Amino acid sequence: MYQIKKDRLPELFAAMAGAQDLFLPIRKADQTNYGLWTEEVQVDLDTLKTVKSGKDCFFPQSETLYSCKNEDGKLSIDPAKLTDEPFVVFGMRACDVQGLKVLDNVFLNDPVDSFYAARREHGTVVAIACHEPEETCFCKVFGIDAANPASDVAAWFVGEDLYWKALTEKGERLTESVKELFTDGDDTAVEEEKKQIQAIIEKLPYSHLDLSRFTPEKTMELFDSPLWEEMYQPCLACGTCTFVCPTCQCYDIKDFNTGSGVQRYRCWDSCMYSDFTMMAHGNMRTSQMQRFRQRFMHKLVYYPANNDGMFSCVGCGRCVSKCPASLNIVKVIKKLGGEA
Amino acid sequence: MQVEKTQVFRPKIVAFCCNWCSYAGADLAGSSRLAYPADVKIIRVPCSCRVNPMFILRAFQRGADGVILCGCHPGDCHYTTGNYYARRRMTLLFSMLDYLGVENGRTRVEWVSAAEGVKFSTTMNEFVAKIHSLGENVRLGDLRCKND
Amino acid sequence: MERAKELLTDGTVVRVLGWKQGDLGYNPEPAYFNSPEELADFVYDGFCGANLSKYMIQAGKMERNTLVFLKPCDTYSFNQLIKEHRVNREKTYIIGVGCKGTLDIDKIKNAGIKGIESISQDGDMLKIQTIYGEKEFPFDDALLERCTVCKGKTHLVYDELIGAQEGEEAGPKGNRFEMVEKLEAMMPKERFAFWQNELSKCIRCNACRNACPACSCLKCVFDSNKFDSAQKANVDTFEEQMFHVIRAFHVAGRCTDCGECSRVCPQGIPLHLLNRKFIKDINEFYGPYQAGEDTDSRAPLTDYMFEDVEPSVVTERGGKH
Amino acid sequence: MGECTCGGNHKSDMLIPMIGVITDIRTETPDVKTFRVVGRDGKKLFEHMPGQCAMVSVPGVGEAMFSITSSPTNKEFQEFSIKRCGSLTDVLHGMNPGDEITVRGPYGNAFPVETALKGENLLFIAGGIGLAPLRSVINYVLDNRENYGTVEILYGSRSADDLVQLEEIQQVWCKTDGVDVYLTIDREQEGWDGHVGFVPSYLKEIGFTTDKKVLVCGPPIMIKFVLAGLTEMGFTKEQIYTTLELRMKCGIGKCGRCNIGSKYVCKDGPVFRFDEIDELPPEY
Repeated sequence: MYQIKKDRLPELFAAMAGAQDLFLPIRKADQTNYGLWTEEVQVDLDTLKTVKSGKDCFFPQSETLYSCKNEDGKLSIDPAKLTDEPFVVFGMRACDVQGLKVLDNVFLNDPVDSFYAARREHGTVVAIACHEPEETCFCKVFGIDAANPASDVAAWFVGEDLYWKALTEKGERLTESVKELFTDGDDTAVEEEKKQIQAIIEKLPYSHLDLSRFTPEKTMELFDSPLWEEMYQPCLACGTCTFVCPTCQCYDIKDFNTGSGVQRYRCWDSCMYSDFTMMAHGNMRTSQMQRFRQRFMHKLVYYPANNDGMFSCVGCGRCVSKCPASLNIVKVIKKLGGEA
Repeated sequence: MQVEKTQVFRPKIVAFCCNWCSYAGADLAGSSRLAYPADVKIIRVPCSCRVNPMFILRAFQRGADGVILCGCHPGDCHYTTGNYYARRRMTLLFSMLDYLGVENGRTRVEWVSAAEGVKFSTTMNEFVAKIHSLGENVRLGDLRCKND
Repeated sequence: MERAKELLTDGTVVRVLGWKQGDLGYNPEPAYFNSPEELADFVYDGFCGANLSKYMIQAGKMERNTLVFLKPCDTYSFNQLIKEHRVNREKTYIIGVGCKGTLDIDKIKNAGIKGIESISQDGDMLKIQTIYGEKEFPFDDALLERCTVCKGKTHLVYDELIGAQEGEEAGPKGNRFEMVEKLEAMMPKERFAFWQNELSKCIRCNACRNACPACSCLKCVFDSNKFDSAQKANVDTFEEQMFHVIRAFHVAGRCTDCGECSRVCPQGIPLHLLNRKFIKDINEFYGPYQAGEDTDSRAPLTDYMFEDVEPSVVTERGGKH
Repeated sequence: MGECTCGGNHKSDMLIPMIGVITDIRTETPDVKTFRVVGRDGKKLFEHMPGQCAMVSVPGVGEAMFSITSSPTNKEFQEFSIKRCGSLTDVLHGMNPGDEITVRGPYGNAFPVETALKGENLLFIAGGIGLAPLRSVINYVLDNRENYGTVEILYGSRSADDLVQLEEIQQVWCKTDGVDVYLTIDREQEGWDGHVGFVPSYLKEIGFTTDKKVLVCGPPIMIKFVLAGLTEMGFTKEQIYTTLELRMKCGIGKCGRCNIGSKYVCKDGPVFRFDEIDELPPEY
């Protein structure tokens, strides 16, 4: 366990950024999102949840896969370079870290997505415990401990200090490289902080949701539930929930014609959009109700069926606070789970 | 083959010309041997009101440094009222681009009749000179088109 | 609400479109109520910001009549939709509800108030119960931007009014073009930096478009597969600029300035500033016009005058670089 | 993998395609063409199993999943029978031999020709362009004739002009021992002396015995009635295989588009046994 004064954090950031790219929550135009650290940026570690989750750093909203040129009918393909430099993501929360594990199950399972795999291999995550969890949080429901983020390095803010503990080899390496800035710290303050966090989490309104009804065996029963027809009504069919979600991984592959070639890129897509399943001969999800149902069935039933019961939701609560129509997965869980 | 990049700025200019007046005006300029810079690429449209704001933005995206729209004089539209609508649309669009911080000299509307070959050529010369003074369009373009 | 029950029971309407109590004290959701029993969950408070006119486009296609609750500013949108033949007035029973202003939960949260359990109003103050203790927040400071420049408390279209009077005056409100003017006064370079900063946050979730009552196209141009900077990509900031400029342009002259776009934006982009710029220009160039004020006048962009200003007015007016 | 100019300092990804050259285009029907594709070196692009698919793309236009219609026993090239029905297929139909496209694959599972279907009597039922994936299996079976029992093929289309691979059907399949071919078209047509009527009704007219496995592919409405017909005749769902089609983008079970229930059609499909389909939410 190491320790560093909060007011010396800029030095820590500068040290880390000297050796590799450093991404951390940055305040820009009144909103906080992950961004590249430079001396000019305004670092914001007080905001509990960035608007977009940290998945951006590993699975960017859009990335070029390859560019293609057509010269006199001869095609040539130039694949995009994979990440081969180390980088650090500082400030993720326990839920975001769990979100990466959800993505890992998708992208790192055979066949491996090499673009994502390269970023995971080269990225070191420093996660911070949630000092003051909010009412929209329900990570506890998924067995996540916001007081003990399970990443490469775990960190805690206590009073005027940041406590730092490496948990993996990658974390050790990073720690080693900035060690001279730290002083040795002891566990007592951190243990106290952990207890406090856990006590707050117990009190949160969503901390005790019942997920027991969401099992693969109930697929058809849940799918055919008449409640969907009622629940989807306010949905505006925008993609806010999917784009702020740390676990949504659907993407689209598109071409952009630059005038002198074609760039094939992939970008986040949303199952809430009407053209998501549009084919030349028709669309098999024609109503918003079906699309709405797909999103939640996938998170709560289909994904767990393929991943040993792990839910594709980490309870970060971003959709809870961002949905324009105040719909969210919690309302769905309560309603379908029989609580409301 | 690596071609050495010349340092001289050659602006790319897109001119949308209405089929009935301005395109004929450009023709007349050509047949009267009135010079205007080759940097101007003319796109013929059936009427000035065919030009959707998206056309203008798209031209900038693909690397245009200036976009000019030419149509029949108010009152002379082949379709009676097309240019009136175009006028309102472009006024608002140009104002919006200015509001976004794009240099307001990069866009222009000029009414050129089929008989005004001289006006066509002087307008284009003026416009190209203006774009030269503004330099390359960096605020309203797509990086992907520039790097490629 | 009692009135809604009556109308449901006597068959005047078969469904009620209103707001349903959420589970956090600040997240009511728009909802249809099909029976008097369901109305038990009905709620109307400062967090019922959603403009239900948008939902009426769909409701108008359903069978039988729908009762809808509209706030004064929502009626502008509804009127505009009547003008565009996008809603069915005959199948709609409108109850105009009084409005004291709608609230922005983000303003409260940005003030550092976390762990909100419930919110109640006490005079000019909001009393906020949180897991970190009780907090207070001035009501006026929590208002959505749009409510600080309220258009007025008058319902333009309704079948009956509840909690509101005809011709009720709005309180002293600010000049809605203030920020637009401030931007106009900046140097183009500063303006560019301002918009670059704001628009680069856009995640292309399309919430602004989908919440907008004026965006009523069945298929948006940005949803076309044949259009390569379409939809969800945000590869280059140009994409966002193009999307927002074109979207604002497509609603120019039809936008009632209801402020939904800015309310729903997850990244808090002040999208209303784009719309207001068009409104301000239209007012200045073609005479004062308020979309949604009536149902029969011609919209500015489908109208013209021989002596309209020339586009060069933009250059003449500004001229600075 | 495709020609790469970066000097090989990257690991190739499943999403990076190969370059394919169209060597031959056969016009099958007014709206179906069969494209023969090889690599630039003139060799086959990859090996596949019958029923598998590949992503074919024209850069700048789009990319879509097509089933490989040639048999794996063909060691020289791959073939795709493509119906003109969207923007990508429009462009493909305008191409000429020698033109280049990109191909990646193979994707998905295959008909279990080496396991569940081995040694069995087989009945193929196809409608219209639905013959494309089955043709791969049929030719595989004919080339390994000793491993399978009887082969019956029931194939129907809108009109005689819309029958795909007619030449091969008449010249090869009809002339092979132990293979029965039944053709039908939807409406009477001059010059057609074969059967007229929809596939499901013809199926009942013929009345097959149930000692075989059935492979069905065609328009959803045909599949629905064929299934009903087969059940009536005493076939169980475990005996029937079909292929599903959904919108696909990645082809490797990641992009989420073709997800129904816990299955991804591109990875876990496209071939499903009917009892498996029954367990999926009806969204196909």
